[in-house]
Amino acid sequence: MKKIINSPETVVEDMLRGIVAANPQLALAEGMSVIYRKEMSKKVGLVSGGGSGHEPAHAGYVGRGMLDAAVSGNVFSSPDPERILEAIKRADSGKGVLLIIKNYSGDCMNFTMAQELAEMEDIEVDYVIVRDDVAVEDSLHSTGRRGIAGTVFVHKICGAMAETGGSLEQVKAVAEKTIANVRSIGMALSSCTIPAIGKPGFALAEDEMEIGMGIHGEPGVGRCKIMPAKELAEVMLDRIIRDFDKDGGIGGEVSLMVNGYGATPLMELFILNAEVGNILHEKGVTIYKTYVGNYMTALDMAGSSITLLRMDEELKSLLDAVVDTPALKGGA
Amino acid sequence: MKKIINSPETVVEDMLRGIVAANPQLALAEGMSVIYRKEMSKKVGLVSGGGSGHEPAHAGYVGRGMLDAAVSGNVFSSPDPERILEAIKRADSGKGVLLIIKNYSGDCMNFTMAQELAEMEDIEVDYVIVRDDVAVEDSLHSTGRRGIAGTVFVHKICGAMAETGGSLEQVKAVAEKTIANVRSIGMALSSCTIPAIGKPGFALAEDEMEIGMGIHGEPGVGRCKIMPAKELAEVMLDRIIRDFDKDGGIGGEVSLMVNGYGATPLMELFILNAEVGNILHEKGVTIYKTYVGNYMTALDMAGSSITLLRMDEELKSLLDAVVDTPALKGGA
Amino acid sequence: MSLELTSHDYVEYINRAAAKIASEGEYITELDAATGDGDHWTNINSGFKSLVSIGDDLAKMPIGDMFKKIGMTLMSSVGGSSGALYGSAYIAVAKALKDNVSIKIVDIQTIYCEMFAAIKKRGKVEAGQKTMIDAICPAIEVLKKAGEDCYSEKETLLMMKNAAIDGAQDTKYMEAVRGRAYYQKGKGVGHLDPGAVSMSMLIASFADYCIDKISV
Amino acid sequence: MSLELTSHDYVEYINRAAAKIASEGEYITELDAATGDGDHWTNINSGFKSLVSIGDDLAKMPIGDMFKKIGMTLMSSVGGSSGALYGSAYIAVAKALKDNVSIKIVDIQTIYCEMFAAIKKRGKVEAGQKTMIDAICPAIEVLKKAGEDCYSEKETLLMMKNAAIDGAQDTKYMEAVRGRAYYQKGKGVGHLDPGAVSMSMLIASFADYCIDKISV
Ligand SMILES: Nc1ncnc2c1ncn2[C@@H]1O[C@H](COP(=O)(O)OP(=O)(O)O)[C@@H](O)[C@H]1O
Ligand SMILES: Nc1ncnc2c1ncn2[C@@H]1O[C@H](COP(=O)(O)OP(=O)(O)O)[C@@H](O)[C@H]1O
Ligand SMILES: [Mg+2]
Ligand SMILES: [Mg+2]
Ligand SMILES: [Mg+2]
Ligand SMILES: [Mg+2]
Repeated sequence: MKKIINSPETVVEDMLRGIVAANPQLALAEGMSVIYRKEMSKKVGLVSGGGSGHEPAHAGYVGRGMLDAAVSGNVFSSPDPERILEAIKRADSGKGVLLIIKNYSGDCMNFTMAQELAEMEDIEVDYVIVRDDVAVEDSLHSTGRRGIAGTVFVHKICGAMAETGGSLEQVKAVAEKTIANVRSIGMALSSCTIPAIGKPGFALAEDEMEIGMGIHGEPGVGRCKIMPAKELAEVMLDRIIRDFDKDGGIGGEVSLMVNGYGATPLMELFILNAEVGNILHEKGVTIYKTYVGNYMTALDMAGSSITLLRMDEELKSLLDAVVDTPALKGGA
Repeated sequence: MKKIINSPETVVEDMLRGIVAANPQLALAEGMSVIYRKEMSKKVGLVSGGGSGHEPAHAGYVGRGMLDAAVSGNVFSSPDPERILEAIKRADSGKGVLLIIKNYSGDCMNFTMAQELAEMEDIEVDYVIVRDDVAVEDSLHSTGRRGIAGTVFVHKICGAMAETGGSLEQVKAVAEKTIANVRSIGMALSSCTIPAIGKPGFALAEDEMEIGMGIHGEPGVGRCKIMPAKELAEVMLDRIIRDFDKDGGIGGEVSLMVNGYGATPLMELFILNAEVGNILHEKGVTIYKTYVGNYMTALDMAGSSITLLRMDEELKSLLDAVVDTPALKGGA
Repeated sequence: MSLELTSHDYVEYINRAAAKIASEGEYITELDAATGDGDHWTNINSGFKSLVSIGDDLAKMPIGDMFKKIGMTLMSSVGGSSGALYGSAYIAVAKALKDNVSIKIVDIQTIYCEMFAAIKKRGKVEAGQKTMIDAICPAIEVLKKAGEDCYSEKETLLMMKNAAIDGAQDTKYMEAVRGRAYYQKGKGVGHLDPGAVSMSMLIASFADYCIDKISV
Repeated sequence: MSLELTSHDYVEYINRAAAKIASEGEYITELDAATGDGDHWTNINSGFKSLVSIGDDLAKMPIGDMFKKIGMTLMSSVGGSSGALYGSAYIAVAKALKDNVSIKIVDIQTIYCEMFAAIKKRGKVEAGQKTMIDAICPAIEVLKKAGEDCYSEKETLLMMKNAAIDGAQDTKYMEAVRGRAYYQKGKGVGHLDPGAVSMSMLIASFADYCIDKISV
């Protein structure tokens, strides 16, 4: 394993120090792995988090127009309820707090346990669970779909809604609307290496890739030969579009995120973006806004995910609202 | 070689399509690999460019507050004078154009040839050459220092100066001032793979890293065992500080860029940033502003560079000016 | 001599269990890498390391407080799914045994029944869905049966141990419904569940410790 | 028969040279990977492929125009340092031979002298600094000497070829002053300069072509 780290045991702690060092407007709740805005806002609080290794998620989205606090667990491990409670407290200005949870067993359990603890302290807490990964069958009786890069859209849109003074109920409603309209699919060219383990989680042959990869190096749904970017875009989009078809179709206008998993350079993401754009264009779908970059990563995994969000006027104006966070800035 | 591409021959073309697809405010001069602002600004034009493979540099810095046009050569190969001339024309609104060149033989030759061509067409063109890499001895009788991530600071500061209506002379002066005050040093954990070649340019053993790495996979100045982030930060900063010492010292206040080379995840960059911040703090140096991310990459190389820019009041206000480009936004 | 464990004894067991877990790093990691994200061993190992580090304190606590402290410690130091689940499990045990002054053979059935119920509730799972409870469930059945059929304590403990180990092995043929293995094409069929395997190791260690204790 | 090449002949040489370059991909790439960025072969190869593709047009042009077109084509299709340098070199040749109707043995000296001067100027280099001109420089010396000493055309061409090849080999012991090898710790000492090697291949191909031509 080759990484710029001090030791596998201290990666999360060291990283969090590095984030606040680079962003003096943020603070770190020592020993709690919670990063929050120094200046507390008078609005519904937004908290997200989960295992580390997805940088810039989630601490990179703390700031005006997005989250109020982010809580980090160990690499790929959900943070415990105590830490999540700390994040809730850092985000709560009396208007209630919404937890934005990515759908993983661990996160769901720990975040809802934290909610119970917070309610015992009279903090109003509600939550939404993002489940955008179409590689997994959706179902109420199982774990259901994972939450992946689509979560960033939920952060952005809820953040804008909260910033305009929306109530907890309203913020939750627009979160649910976003969740209902967002779909993602991932792929990997290589595995990632968890620092504490020191070697890649699985092996892919020199000419293989895996479709339906999540953001923890969990095996995907199908291994196949690597293919040209154009074909890859087709295969990935096809899965998303077929899923939209079960729910009213892709519609006329979407926003697009081509997300890198950590070790894939921007050059390749832009190439994929060009092909995705072409296909959507051919299908008569307008792209409202495009995001290309590393937004929700899986350590040093090479690969990417594609996310589509069906747009309406409300989502457009919320997506366009100004943000000021380490990872998203301006009219992003 | 595993990459998300269509074919090695078309990577640059495909990527440029992807960049404009994601950024409707930018346009591509077809066949010329030039990306420029659709809306031409009435100010001194700023052009940069060079070989591809350094994304988001340089097209990602085209926009309000930074460049007017960026020209791309093949991967790691300087663009030819004709294309550079095209970029100059796209940037010229009659107030003259400044070329920001990274110091490589190829770029210097091709950009100055383009300058000659432009002058034949009565466009006023001047240029500056960025040479921030302290791994290389500086000298007038040789190629001298390479231009690496410090170039982004030059883009940002010149862009802000031009936007305020500065003359070509003034913009050039502030560029030279920035160049005189910026120093960088790189390191690599792995080589990168040029698509047309299909295999890594060199090999590093499982426990080796290379200090003084440029951004083209050129061999660095010293190979050594991998070391903890704290030590790495010391070694890298030491080279920069010793170089500042030859020229008045590091001073009391710097801006810092911890740049990823393409395959290194943000987690590791933040860890390095934490250590760099600690050392500067111990030395009593204030950090005015910190940038952590992939700003000047070398394809899929794992590694990073550290850049320090000595600050004064003028540079501070220019660095703080609002930008709106694909890669830098807001009060970045 | 019939079984009667103090807090001090239970901490001795924790130390043994921690050593066992520590020694199985590669095996458990590989199991989780095959169907999950590969961190189950680091999670559970760091949890037991934390318990060992507070062993002196734990040994001095009343049984109920000790279990609660174990639960809180695991919850905050294991992380992930298993942190929440082990945390909930031990806290449930703490409630059930809050008035106990020692742990006898009958209490063992209570312990595992409470754990089973707490994990089921927190994890929204049933037996047979390829999770850690599939190591507990057969152990409980054996304990119930042994109680009815009047086996010796030693026999009971041995049977419990084997049932847990077999239960973990049986997860190989189960389809995952919760947890990460669910994301796999084959729902993890053909692979052991890492959480069930580590749970079976803990149950086996406990059985071994108790047997040693009554064999003295 | 003494040497006299038409544009058509020169294009024939270009085709041969392109084939030679195409066949040396791995070798040249490795040389540039050792001291530079590994792209010299792809650069130069794509340039000669472009020349081959416009061969029919080139063959019909007057000598001067042909050289100019070659220069412009290389400049825009090779890229990098070598594009600018080869471009400048051929454009300089075009100027010097603009009134020529053919290329004779005396013109060869002019060609390489012009190239040498143009590259020196554009690249701000001197002979002995580990660049492509270190293949041209010894070739020019041989041509001058051969002119004075009245060697046969064939002898002259053979000597030129060998001098270029030796010149490229000699770069092994030179320290780089310009170009990427300069960035290396040892300034590239111990490694051949890729640009000098490819230049020597082109000179050697040209000599071979001319020898074939006069041997018919
Ligand atoms: N909902 C659940 N209910 C019961 N057990 C579960 C559940 N989800 C996961 N598990 C157990 O947790 C184990 C994985 O634990 P671990 O790897 O530590 O956490 P994570 O899945 O968060 O990485 C699985 O093997 C399974 O036994
Ligand atoms: N300033 C210069 N003057 C003369 N030749 C040079 C100069 N810089 C580089 N070269 C030649 O160019 C060769 C490298 O060409 P190439 O790899 O195509 O370009 P780049 O260095 O831009 O990647 C070197 O081996 C050397 O012979
Ligand atoms: Mg995990
Ligand atoms: Mg090059
Ligand atoms: Mg796991
Ligand atoms: Mg080269």
